[in-house]
Amino acid sequence: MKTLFKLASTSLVGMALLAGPTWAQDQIRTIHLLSRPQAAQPAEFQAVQLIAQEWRKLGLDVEVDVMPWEQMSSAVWYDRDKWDVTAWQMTGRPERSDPDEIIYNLFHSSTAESGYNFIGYSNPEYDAVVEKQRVTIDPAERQKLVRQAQEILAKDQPNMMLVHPEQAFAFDKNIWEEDSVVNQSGIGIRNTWTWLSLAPKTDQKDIIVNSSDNVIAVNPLYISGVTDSFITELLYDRLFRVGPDGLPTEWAAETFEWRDDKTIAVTIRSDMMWHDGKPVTAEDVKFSYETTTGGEAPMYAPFGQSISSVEIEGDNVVVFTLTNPSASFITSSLAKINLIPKHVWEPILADLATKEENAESYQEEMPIGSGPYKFDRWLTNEEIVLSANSGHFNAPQAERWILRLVPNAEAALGMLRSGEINFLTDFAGDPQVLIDAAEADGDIEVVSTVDIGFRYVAFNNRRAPFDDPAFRSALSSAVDRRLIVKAAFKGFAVASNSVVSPALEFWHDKAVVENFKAGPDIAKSMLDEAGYTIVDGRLAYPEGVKETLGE
Amino acid sequence: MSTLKPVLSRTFQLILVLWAVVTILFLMFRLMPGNPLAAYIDPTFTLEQQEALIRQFGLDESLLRQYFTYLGNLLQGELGYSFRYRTPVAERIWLLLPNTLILTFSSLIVAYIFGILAGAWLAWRRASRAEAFALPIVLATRAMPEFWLGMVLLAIFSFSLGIFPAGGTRSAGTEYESLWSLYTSADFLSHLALPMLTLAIYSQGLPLLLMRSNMLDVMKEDFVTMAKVKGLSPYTIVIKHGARNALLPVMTSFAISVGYQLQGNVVVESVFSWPGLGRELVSAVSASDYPLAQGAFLMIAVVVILMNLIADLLYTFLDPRISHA
Amino acid sequence: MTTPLVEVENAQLHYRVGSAVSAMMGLPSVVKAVDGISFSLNKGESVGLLGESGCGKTSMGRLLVRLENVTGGSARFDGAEISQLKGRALRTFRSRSQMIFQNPFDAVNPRYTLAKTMAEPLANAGIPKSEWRDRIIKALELVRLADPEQYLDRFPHQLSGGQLQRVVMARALILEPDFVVADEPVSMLDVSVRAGVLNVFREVRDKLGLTAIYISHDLALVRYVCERTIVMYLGRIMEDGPTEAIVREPLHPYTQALVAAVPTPNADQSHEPLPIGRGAPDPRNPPSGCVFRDRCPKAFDRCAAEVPASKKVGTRHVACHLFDEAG
Amino acid sequence: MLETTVPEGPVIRIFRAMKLPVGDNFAMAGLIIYVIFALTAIFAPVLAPYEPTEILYTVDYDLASDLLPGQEGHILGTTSLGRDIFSQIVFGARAALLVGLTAAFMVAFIGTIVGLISGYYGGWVDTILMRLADVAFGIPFLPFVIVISAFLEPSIWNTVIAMALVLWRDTARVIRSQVLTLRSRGYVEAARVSGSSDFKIILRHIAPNIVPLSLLYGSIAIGWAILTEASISFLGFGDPNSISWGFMLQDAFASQALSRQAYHWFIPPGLAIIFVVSAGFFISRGYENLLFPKLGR
Amino acid sequence: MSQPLLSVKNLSIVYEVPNLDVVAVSRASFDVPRGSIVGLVGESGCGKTTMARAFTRIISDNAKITEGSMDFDGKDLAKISEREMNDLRWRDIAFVPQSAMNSLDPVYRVEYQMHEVLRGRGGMSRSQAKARAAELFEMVGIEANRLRDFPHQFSGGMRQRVAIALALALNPKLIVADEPVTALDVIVQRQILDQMRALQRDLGISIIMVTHDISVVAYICDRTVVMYAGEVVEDCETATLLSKPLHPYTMGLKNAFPDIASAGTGILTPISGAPPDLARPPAGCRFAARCPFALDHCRSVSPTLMSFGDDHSVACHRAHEAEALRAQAALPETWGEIL
Repeated sequence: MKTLFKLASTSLVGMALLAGPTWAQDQIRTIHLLSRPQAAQPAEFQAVQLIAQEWRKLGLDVEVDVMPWEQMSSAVWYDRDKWDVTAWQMTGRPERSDPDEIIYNLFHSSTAESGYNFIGYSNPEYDAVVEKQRVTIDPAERQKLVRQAQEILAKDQPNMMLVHPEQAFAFDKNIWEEDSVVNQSGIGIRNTWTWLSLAPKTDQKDIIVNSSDNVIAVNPLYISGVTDSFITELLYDRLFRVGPDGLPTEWAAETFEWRDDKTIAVTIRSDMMWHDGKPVTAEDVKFSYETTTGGEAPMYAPFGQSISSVEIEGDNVVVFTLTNPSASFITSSLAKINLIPKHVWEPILADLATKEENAESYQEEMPIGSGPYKFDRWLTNEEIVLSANSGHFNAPQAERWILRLVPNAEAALGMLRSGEINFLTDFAGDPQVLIDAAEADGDIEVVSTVDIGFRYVAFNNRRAPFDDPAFRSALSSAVDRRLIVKAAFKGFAVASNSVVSPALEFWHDKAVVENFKAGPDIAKSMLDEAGYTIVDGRLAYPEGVKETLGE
Repeated sequence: MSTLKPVLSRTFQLILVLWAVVTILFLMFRLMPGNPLAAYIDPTFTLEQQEALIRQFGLDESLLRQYFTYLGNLLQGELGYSFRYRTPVAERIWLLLPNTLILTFSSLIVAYIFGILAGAWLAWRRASRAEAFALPIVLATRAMPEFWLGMVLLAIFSFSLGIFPAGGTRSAGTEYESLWSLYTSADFLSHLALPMLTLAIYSQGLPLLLMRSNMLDVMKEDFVTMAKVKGLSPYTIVIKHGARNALLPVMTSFAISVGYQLQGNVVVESVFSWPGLGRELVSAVSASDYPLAQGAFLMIAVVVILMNLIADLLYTFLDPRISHA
Repeated sequence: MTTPLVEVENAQLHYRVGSAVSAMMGLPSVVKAVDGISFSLNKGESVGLLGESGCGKTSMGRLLVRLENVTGGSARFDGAEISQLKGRALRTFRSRSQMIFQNPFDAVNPRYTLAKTMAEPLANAGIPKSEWRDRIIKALELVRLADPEQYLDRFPHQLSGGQLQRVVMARALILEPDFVVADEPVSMLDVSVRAGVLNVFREVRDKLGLTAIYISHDLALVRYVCERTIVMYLGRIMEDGPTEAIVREPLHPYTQALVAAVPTPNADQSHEPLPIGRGAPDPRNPPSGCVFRDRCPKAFDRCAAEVPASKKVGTRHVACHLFDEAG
Repeated sequence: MLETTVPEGPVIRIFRAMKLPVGDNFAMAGLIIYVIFALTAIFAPVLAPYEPTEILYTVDYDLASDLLPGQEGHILGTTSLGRDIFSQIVFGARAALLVGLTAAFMVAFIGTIVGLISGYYGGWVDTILMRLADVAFGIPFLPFVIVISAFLEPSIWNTVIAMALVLWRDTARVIRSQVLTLRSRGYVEAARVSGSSDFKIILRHIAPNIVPLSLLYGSIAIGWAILTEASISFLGFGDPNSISWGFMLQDAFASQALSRQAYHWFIPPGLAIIFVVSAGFFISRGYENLLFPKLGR
Repeated sequence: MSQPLLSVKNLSIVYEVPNLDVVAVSRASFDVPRGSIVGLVGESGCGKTTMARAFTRIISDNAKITEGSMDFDGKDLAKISEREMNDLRWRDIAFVPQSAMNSLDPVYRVEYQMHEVLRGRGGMSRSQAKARAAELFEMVGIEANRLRDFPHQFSGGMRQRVAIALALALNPKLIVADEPVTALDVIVQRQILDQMRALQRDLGISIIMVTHDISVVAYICDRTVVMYAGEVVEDCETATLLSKPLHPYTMGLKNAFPDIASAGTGILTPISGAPPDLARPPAGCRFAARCPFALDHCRSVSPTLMSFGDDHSVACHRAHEAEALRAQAALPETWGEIL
């Protein structure tokens, strides 16, 4: 009843089922493939349609269920054993420039219960490798381990890796100096460095950017969304920042020194001021780190979990002691955690301690940071205005940074052309349309970059038939990635078989990608080999395996 | 005394309806399948953290208890906390309501002025070629998906011709002292133009057709014939008797249209990036932000119910047959 | 003496108008269409219910065929309270008591052939289908429709008003009821055909020995049809007695005005001013005491204070304080 | 007196009996559109050259996307997802017919039953039902459908049910007032006096008179349902597995048909909606006053 | 005798229905003498209302005056320009409709509607109009303070008085009253008729009283014009008509009418049959099919309206035998089946 226009083959199957003979081999149930709506994620939606079409050719009955992100995430994260296959993505964040977060969190068996390993992948050999790379400080050594992890994943295919997308952004070159735009490796031109260095050509000194997501909160203790983090990155300083080259560089930290495997001493800048005029002290830094792990900021807590203590030495030295050696500590903790003013947050946190709510629920009227931009005002669902902090050690060239909330791509492009925005920072549409529009317009420059992030289809490794690596490999091989690159991403992506982006040249394992072969025939022979056969037009389990999850 | 009576009894009815709608809303959102907070519980949360969040939103209480808390809060004008924004729902809604109302009313006023004039004109020109041409067009405007019309207008007047901006209520970063100074600024009006026009084009059909058919009916009334027999001027007959009588139900329909329009806004606000209640409802629903969706829904429902009441009362007051009973 | 077929005792029919809120505020919210009416009808008797529009005569008639139920007092048919009838007793009542409606074009379903219209009571009474045709033709003959066969397959709009009213009458009589309420059956008809319908009514009534109530605003018509007349005003009975006596010597001041006002087709009629004040009865807001007092030329203090009871004056009953001392 | 009889064919007579406004050019145009629309829906598999959801691409994994009308045999070109637009339009008629008819049927059915019961029996039944209608009038229609469609599984049926749950109110109110009038008609009272049961009276005397009204409201509801489904789809709460005109528009806008100037893509579904929805309005034009029932309470 | 105020000659009015013409009024002729009340009596559909409306020339869009003249005070109402006609409307020819409720605009106070005529058509100033409105209300017996009321606040009889006051506003020469008392109860009906008669006498105007009720005619009219199926069949003084009718239809009408003043309740006699379809009128006399005295001749030749004796016109081939026919007509059996 629900599917209106079933393909002819499915109705044939339906008729066959009505006849109801018993089979030696159980047919595989209808597989539900989750996707986000076309309006929100056209490329993903299209890829899912293509994948479903290819899988159906193998004799699998596939139904595509479309739901908005919030519903999809709850369906996948919350009921971990209830879904089959889902389209998924990892976005490129600066701190993901270190491969640890992805190769460890996504696939280590310890995170399967409630962490990022939502697919339930469990391989002791893999676990050992990623544990080891964590504590290996020597880069060459670590590089080997990271590549080994990639090879294991390629063999097991816990996910069907699709592509590393190329993100396209654009700006108005009549307004901004082209060479003042910073292209951050694996991130693109939409990055904090750009907002600092962007130099105006004319009297228009406001950077006007767009987002299709609503701003949920401006809160240094709450990871509330990608868009929101643009703002917190500008409002709040961190000890380090991931530089345009993808490597961490000192920011609020003047210098640093590893005293041993587990101890790092950071000297902070002495000239920093909070936006309310009070100086930034080592005390504030200590407070910031303690707050993060203190229980009131659950989403930031994992980023500080390797810290065992924070001590102040003298006026401006902060010493972090770690529980274990950590290769990625600077990137994932020191370049991640926001510095917040103790005088503002101490009373707030004291108050919150007595309540059910935690710091994530607290929205300051006027957020106070020490960052290169100051908070100006926030018009609900319309715009957020930040103004340049001229006293900052890295003061921006622009006067204001204005984020406009524009729900659809069509309007965003229209606004870029009409000058209502001058820097396109969120474009979910077809990049080719953007490039064509830029060409027609003449004033618009489009820059696209391969992302650290990636798109993939996650198999639920807990559920049959996806618990069988052979089956997963076959399904993954069924779809030629060139099809996905061309047909879904319009060429604005690179085919992938590794979770480590080619943008991270040092860590990326080229061989894994080059050796991957795909095509319907390959998939069919893989299934044959593993004992899967077609029973009356529909794919069935190998003998002895029963379908226990049929509807 | 006689005017107080309908007001009282209608208000009493309004309260009943409001209560029923509030209750339906409560049940609708609470009885939805799945954990309402699912989307907001991060997988890395410990069990205690999850429970704390559930307690924070009062979802651990019994349904009946939640219901009474909800009613009690409503009476104090509180709509709970948004799951997504973690801030009070009422605060957000009050911020967005004026934008929705100004869009709704400005478009309806334009639609009604045009609709009434055009409707009267078409009634005057009944059975003419103008009518044969105009009526199907008018009917077609009511058959258009509003978002489609909005998109087409956007494509023409904004993307192609660049006459009007593509969205929002004002240019980036502009500041106004008050809502009033915003709403009267040229910047705001140019932003208002397209969404307002979209809604107005869609809405003008109702007053137009209503005015036209009422005019035609009224012109058949005995008192119009008598006005002719009295030798009164055509102006007096058509305007003072025809239009005046025909206007009555049209005015009443205005209030009802406000309610309808508010619902149509849901789509048009999304097209024009208009920061209003409708767009908020849509985004809250897609984000499974139940308290916010509930609050936005309730606010729209309140306006709809209020407008139904006003329509009733308008009818009562504008028609001397009822007001002077 | 036989028991009366129809007995009405202090019958009331009050309609609620307006809302509960207006009632709480003490605004007039009840229309007393029938307010304390008593009379009885013997078998074979026919009585005219006479009064101006809004006097409650039609409501009274509808009570007796159970189109409405009394809200107070009682209305009995053959000893049984009409509003309490149920099941089999109700079915019997439906076949014994009938109504002839005012507007013949409204009283038959325009989509039905006349045969289908006529068959409805037969079906309800459980008459075997085989008998229907004969009974329909017999009934049409009873109302003197010539060549009845030709009407069976016709639709209402193909008949004239006079013909149709006869069909309506035939439908009412097809089950040979004991009692008929005729609600202004000729008021919608042209003068030249009225007489025919009236004559048929008289003939059928006598032939079947019907007990009848004839509702009308026209004294001349009532006089033509009924020996007894009940004069109503604002839900109450003003005068009740033999029609001839009422026409010749009306007792109640209202009846006097009414009789004086009836126009005649004669050139030499009186142009005396009527013995009645101007104004019109307002059913929503009747005066206290005697409902007629605000228009009565003879009203005195007592009329405002007290509702006059019905008093027997000769062959008549009159509800007027002028006759209080007479007894 | 001035009634005239002109010979008429059987179809016209049936329409007349149903009080359909035949002779009115608008109404006839509306009926013709309905017929074309229904035929398209029924014969969609024959008319459409492709499956509406079939993704067309070449051996080189190039999508057959964004083709212009006429290119490679695609009458209206293809979408950015490489689907045949003409086939989608044709199959969209099927979805529209399905949504329109089921919603219209439910609206007309529920509304008629409620109106009949409420109007005929009056009293507390009437009070309760009409208060329920008041409540339904207080529920914002589109938001309600959005919430139901979004929170339950996005499917065409949830959308239809949500619409029916609210839209019955208009029909019920009009039917009720019509029943109130009919109830006091002489022939209905005559039927009561002659002992016909309530059921029989409703069935034989009242229902036939309100069927045209129900049909009329049904035909308006078809339009509402199609428009609503389109809005729901546009906002992304629609059934992704059914190709409706609303889905096509959503697809077109999401794929930036406007910026591509792909008029051949987003204009046809819009026109299809306008045509079918106006058809309902055309038919009901004969009953203009009934179009806006809330005004004449 | 002076020139009549209105002289209708051979007036025909046709409704143009697709494919077919319906002759609502067919070659009607009669006079309205100055200062008199003339009754226009007939059954429904006989054309009396159509004709009455024709005197103001406000008739339905599909109705046409096809022949004849209406000579009003020296002007032919059928010929004069619309502008001239509009000049006459209400100033010289006023109208009292059947339902005053529907003919008053419900959204304006009565005062406004009064002023509309007095100032708009009578050229009075505001204060003049105010005084005149009060005077008119007094004339019809309503308190002047009720001018501030809306139409629905009046009772049926009062509304009819308001309509009469409105008609009198500009001192017209002729008032056309279309069934002005039909919807009223007898007592109010009588009071209104008395009022109209008194006003007519005092002001010396003429009234055309359209009605289906012979008793109304008998009560108030000086002269009566009887219409049947679009034709004038008899025209004479009311007293003559009632005592010595010449046309069989008039005789039959009287027999069918109950008379409360009569001694007993004699048998009422219907005229069997129904009026003809005006779209396809029969040849000959239109009443022939129902007439007990009809001869073959009557069924083929249409009688013309001819003068019989003093001031008495009739359209009947057997008018010269009227005396004898009257005697026969008094017997119910003459009219065939009385049931």
